[in-house]
Amino acid sequence: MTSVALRPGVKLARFRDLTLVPVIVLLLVVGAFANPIFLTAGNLTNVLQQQSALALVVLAEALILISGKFDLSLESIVGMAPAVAVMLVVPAASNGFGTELPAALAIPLVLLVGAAVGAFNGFLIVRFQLSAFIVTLAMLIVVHGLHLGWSEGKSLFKVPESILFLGSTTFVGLPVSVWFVIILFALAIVVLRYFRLGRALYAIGGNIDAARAAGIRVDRVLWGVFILGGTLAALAGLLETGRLGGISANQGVGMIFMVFAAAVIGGVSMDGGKGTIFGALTGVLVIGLVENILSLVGVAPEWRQLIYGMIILVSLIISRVVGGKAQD
Amino acid sequence: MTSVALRPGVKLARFRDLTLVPVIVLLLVVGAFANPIFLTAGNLTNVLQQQSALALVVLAEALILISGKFDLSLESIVGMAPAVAVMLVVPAASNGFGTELPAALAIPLVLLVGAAVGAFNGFLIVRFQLSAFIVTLAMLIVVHGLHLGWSEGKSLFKVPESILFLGSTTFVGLPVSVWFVIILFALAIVVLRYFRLGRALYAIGGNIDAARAAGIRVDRVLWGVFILGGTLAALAGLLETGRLGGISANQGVGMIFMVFAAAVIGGVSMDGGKGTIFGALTGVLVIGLVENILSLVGVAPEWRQLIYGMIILVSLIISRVVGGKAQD
Amino acid sequence: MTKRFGPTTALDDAGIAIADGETHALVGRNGAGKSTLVSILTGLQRPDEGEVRFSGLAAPALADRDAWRRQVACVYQRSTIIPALTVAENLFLNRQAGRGPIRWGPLRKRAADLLERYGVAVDARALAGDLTVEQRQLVEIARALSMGARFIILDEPTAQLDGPAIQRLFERMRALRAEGVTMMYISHHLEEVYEICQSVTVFRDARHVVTAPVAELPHDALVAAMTGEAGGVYRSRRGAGPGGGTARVVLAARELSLAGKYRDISLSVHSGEIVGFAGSGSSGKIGLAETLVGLHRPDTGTVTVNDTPVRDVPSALGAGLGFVPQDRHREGFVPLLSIAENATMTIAHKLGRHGIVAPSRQRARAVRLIGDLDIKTEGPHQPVADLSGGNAQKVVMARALADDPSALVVINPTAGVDVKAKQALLGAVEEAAERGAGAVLVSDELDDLRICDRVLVMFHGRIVKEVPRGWSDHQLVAAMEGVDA
Amino acid sequence: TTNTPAATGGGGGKVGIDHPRADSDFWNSYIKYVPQMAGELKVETLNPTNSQNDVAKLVNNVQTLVGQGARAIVMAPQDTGAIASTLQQLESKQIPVVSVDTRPDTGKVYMVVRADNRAYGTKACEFLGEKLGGKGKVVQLMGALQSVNGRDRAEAFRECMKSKFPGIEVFEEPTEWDGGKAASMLQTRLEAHPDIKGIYMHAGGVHLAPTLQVLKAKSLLVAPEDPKHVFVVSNDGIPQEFDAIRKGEIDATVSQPADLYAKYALFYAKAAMEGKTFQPGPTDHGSTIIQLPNGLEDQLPAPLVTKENVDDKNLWGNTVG
Ligand SMILES: Nc1ncnc2c1ncn2[C@@H]1O[C@H](COP(=O)(O)OP(=O)(O)OP(=O)(O)O)[C@@H](O)[C@H]1O
Ligand SMILES: Nc1ncnc2c1ncn2[C@@H]1O[C@H](COP(=O)(O)OP(=O)(O)OP(=O)(O)O)[C@@H](O)[C@H]1O
Ligand SMILES: O[C@H]1[C@H](O)[C@H](O)OC[C@H]1O
Ligand SMILES: [Mg+2]
Ligand SMILES: [Mg+2]
Repeated sequence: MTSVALRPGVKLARFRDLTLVPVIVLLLVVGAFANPIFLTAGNLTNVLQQQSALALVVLAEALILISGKFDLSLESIVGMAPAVAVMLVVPAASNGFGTELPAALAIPLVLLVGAAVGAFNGFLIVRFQLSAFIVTLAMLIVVHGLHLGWSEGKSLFKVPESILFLGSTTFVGLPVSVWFVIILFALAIVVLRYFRLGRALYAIGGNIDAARAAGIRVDRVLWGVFILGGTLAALAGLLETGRLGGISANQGVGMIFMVFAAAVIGGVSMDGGKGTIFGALTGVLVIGLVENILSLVGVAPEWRQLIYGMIILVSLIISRVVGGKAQD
Repeated sequence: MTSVALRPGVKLARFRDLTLVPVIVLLLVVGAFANPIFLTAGNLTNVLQQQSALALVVLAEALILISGKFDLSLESIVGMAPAVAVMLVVPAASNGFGTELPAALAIPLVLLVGAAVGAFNGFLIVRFQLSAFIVTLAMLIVVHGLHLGWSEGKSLFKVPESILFLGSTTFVGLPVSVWFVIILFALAIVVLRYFRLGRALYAIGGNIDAARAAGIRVDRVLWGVFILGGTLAALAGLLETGRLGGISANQGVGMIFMVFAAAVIGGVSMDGGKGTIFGALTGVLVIGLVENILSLVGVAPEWRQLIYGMIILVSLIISRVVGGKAQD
Repeated sequence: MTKRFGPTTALDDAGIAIADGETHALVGRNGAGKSTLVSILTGLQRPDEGEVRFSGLAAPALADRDAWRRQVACVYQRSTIIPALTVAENLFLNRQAGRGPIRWGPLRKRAADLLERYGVAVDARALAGDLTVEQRQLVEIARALSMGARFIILDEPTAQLDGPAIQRLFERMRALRAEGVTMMYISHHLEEVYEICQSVTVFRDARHVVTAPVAELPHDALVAAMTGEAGGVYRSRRGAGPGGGTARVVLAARELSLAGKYRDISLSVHSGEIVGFAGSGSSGKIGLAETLVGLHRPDTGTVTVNDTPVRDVPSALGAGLGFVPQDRHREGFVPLLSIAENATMTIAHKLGRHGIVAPSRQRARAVRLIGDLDIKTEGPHQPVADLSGGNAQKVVMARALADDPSALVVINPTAGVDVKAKQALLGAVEEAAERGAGAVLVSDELDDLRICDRVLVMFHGRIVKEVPRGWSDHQLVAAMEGVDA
Repeated sequence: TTNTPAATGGGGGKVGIDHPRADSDFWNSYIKYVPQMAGELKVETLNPTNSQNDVAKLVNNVQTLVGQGARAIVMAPQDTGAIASTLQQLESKQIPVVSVDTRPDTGKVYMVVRADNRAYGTKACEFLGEKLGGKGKVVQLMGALQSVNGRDRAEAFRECMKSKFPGIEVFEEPTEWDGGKAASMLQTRLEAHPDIKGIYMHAGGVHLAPTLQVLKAKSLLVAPEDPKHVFVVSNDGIPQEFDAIRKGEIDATVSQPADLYAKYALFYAKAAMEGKTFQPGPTDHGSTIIQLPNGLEDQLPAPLVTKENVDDKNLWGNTVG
């Protein structure tokens, strides 16, 4: 038996969470040169606020991916959960269902709807053992279909104040939505690093049979992760509604591509069991900064997509080169 | 050795390709009752023609999935390949690049562009060992970005006759595009069943290391599959262009969801090594018939998405129940 | 207990009784139901009929994993190591801490202590995925032993271990027994049963056949109980092999070196000759064998098969080589594909023209191979995933032999296969040699190496000794340990 | 000159209608008006289809409608290039087409029912230019690049600003008709240029709420008299825009007539089936028909709505359900 000196390997693996840090630094430098406004607190706060909904969905997806599963339907929850909750609360004249539940219930209802969709996903995937990819692909269509059907495709403009509040108020100099992101990410980082429950996600994603043999209640944890994921997506929808002042029938549509891009360039593996929440956060920041710089520089609109895609591709290649290992 | 009677199991596995056949029969019956037009040759031919581009992309994706890989960028190739080829051929006045290459080159150019994108994907995934999901996600954005940038977001409607011909002519009572689908699917079914190369895809998708150890030139085959996939997607774009008489900046956008839905409800596994081309074809048919029936019945537009998603979900559950095994 | 999986009956009214404090062997052919029994005894699966009792008390509810883990610890046959986590975390999986936060520093310390106590030279901070197969196995064993359970199950723990590692494990097991720990031990190495077990239970065809003290069941009787027929240790059918110099060289290596694996290896294998390779873990023998078949490219030197240089696997196969890779699950077969397809994968180009694989010819060839190697199956169309371990290994051997190779490289061909299958597999190598093939046999098991005409011993990446047929165990082991070079 | 479509005698037959999308408030209003107007004009229609902003779906839907026996087609191709071959096929089957809201680039149409989208851009430019006194900075929240309406509005606005108000700097933001994108771009732009004083948005149906929310967060949602006020011109004329005008949150909008779009689409479809023909020139309903290379276009009036006329009962935004 050789005593293999594996230390350097370990160090490198830890670095994987940090591979995007140089990219972020680069973007900050480029941005600073491109436009003097860029490095102002105001602009950077805007970036954070604009990305807060994306960030929460990335958090949800990262938790699900680390557990070795997959959820595409989150993007539809971002629109549908707040829309349904609002329709339960506002009068029929403002496109409500006519139930006119008390406005105080609006926020709990949003979260409840998200949790319910997550629970249904979890049921089909964990209990019924269907493929997560395809279940949530179908649910992406179904959930958005419910949103369209119930709202008849209309935007909801009359939204209870409590919901708008979350997306538009500031607290100690930062928008409330940014505080949400900071607190929830910090919480998730700590739980995933230092608590058995968090470590269980890695174990399940890494080798589900081994996790089961070690006494982890795999089904219960997975189901919980799907419910949490749905809830976080609903919260993201809430923040987005507050930021935009209403809910269009398209809210969240197409977002899932960016969610995966952020999570994966941030080092979260599609194969489960690998990656960190901090890494996912750096992925969100890269995407937010790129968007902001493209806007500030005023790149011709038709070329923005390309530059965007190239930056994702390059981040990916950088993290391959720095991370060293073949990806999965 | 236990008293194994595994025959039924094997038989059942074979049935997996056929799980959607009852669904198709059901849809035919429902459609016939819903609208007398439905079962006419004209309507069914329309269904086939409308799904021909989807069918080819599903064929491409099924080949890639069976080999254990993944390609999201196909949807962008459907728009970009014909657009670039057309711009190389038509004069600058019709939004061309000004190169005005001979019109006879239009079709070869389309296919070449598709193959080139596939080759680049293959390079990054096979040689550079990046994750297929995330590479092709980035490429989905990059390729569409090229389309948008070069075309400045405009539609191209001055398209060489040769391209329009393919999408709009009939031959022995069927549109040429449908003949393409029939011939290419038949070819793929035979090659995947009876040819060394086809079996190699299953071996690679089923266990890449074993395939390598058995002397299969894994890298070469995989690279070839990506190139073939890109070419088929470009051909799909060609047929779509002919059918629509022009290329919008959105051609293909959003298609990939349906592609995966069709392949997976048709029994092609996301894990590689499993599924058949015939199964994928039944998936395409289910999607085409559902779309057609929803149109004919005149379901309120805002509810269509929902019904659509539900039918995918139900097909999925049926194939789970008939197939018997947990899905991956 | 009875347990069925669809049409398969894995346990058919079979039972076992293990006395307090004994080390009890469970043996049986591949697919006899041993691992199924393990999963029931450790609470992973519920039997269809029957029950488990610990010290006369009913077993805990299936959902109460903690209660099960207090009763019984287990080294499963399939790895339960999580590659992306550190060794320390794997050792304390789901018991890293109580309700509060995990303190990683002390956890690592505990892990390092544990590893040291069991003589496992592995860094607790390393990622488990970076360990060798052997190291992982040792980590699993250390984890099971550390659970504090009074009853421990070991399902083929030695299948991946070399001699010294096995001896270390046995010392540990003896110490545990002295402390009063009860163990159930599963292995296909029957000599191990006699070495450390007091009683033995035999399963055959999902049924219990016999339980007896080991002293009352001599080797031949044990094999007879397992197979249902009389038999013994595999004995080489051939006498002294051909005198090396005269016959044609079928496989040659010249001055091969590969950094971190082996250095300056030269080798000639003649037609009709079987050359063995022995060496302890990380001696480089596997790396060398994998280079011979084209899986690795050496830094320097050349390999030729029938005078054709080997650049990669296809060129090696094309030159007339057949081989059995180290790990059948990883590179031996494609589980979802049929026996016929797996067995003929390397000769697909010979089963039809223009790239076609004619199903009839494929089937015919497979039927012949199934017969030659006595593969237990319902037919060539059965997926290899449905076979027991020994039969799956025979399919891998069938693939190696499919093209009547003139050179054969076989790595650990009998790992985890039962005694009958072992005979069939070694017999197949010998038959190939008799037909004029030259073979390289790399194995951790001394018994396998007895069929070799000469054995080359590797140590730290070099060939340190060549011993002709007729060696003694002691002689070989000493060379492997580097004590006699 | 008369041309008689192969209509069944006295102009019977059903009209096939495809709606372009169900996720915009403007179009939802239009969709509501269609059955109402069909009743008033006594036009028989097939079940309308919806192509969800996807020209490929539009082509499928038209095929289906024709299969069901439509004698005329009403469509609103949001992508005006890729519809050419469908129009060709319909022409060969002698099925007349009325195109609502957009003008197909090529391919024969019986009538385009639309308003002058270039005029929207010009009106918005003139309104903002005057309010800003010919200097300062404005943001244009544009629609999608592949829509002729987005292009017409953007180009007219740009050209007018260049020629009439060269002192005004224009920032263009491509929003893809998406509210989330509009909000981020506007926010970023306002951060860099807090002195922006005017906003032109191409579609109130999607841009209104996010724009107001961004202004509110920046405390810029103040009365027109306040020097901090940002002048906003919208487009579409949905009820929510009118409310905002009344509250002084925005200053004007172009009322794109959803009701007349529905009404005249069906009117011309019926006329086509009856074999009627039309000539360029003024009409009896206050609009002008102009000649296109591939047909005719009835340019319906699309008035600019400001605080002065926002309560006008003739504006559809004040009557829609
Ligand atoms: N989950 C399962 N599903 C279907 N069949 C199974 C399953 N687990 C085991 N079997 C079958 O049950 C039988 C007994 O398998 P088991 O793994 O218990 O054998 P074993 O005695 O441990 O063999 P080996 O010596 O090869 O490890 C085999 O035929 C096997 O294929
Ligand atoms: N992927 C790797 N990264 C770093 N070191 C490695 C790697 N693989 C093997 N080694 C080291 O290379 C040396 C040779 O290992 P190798 O696995 O080739 O031995 P082996 O042939 O498998 O021996 P055996 O099978 O008898 O245990 C050892 O020191 C081993 O630790
Ligand atoms: O074409 C546009 C339409 O005129 C209206 O402004 O809504 C957005 C687009 O659909
Ligand atoms: Mg076993
Ligand atoms: Mg080894």
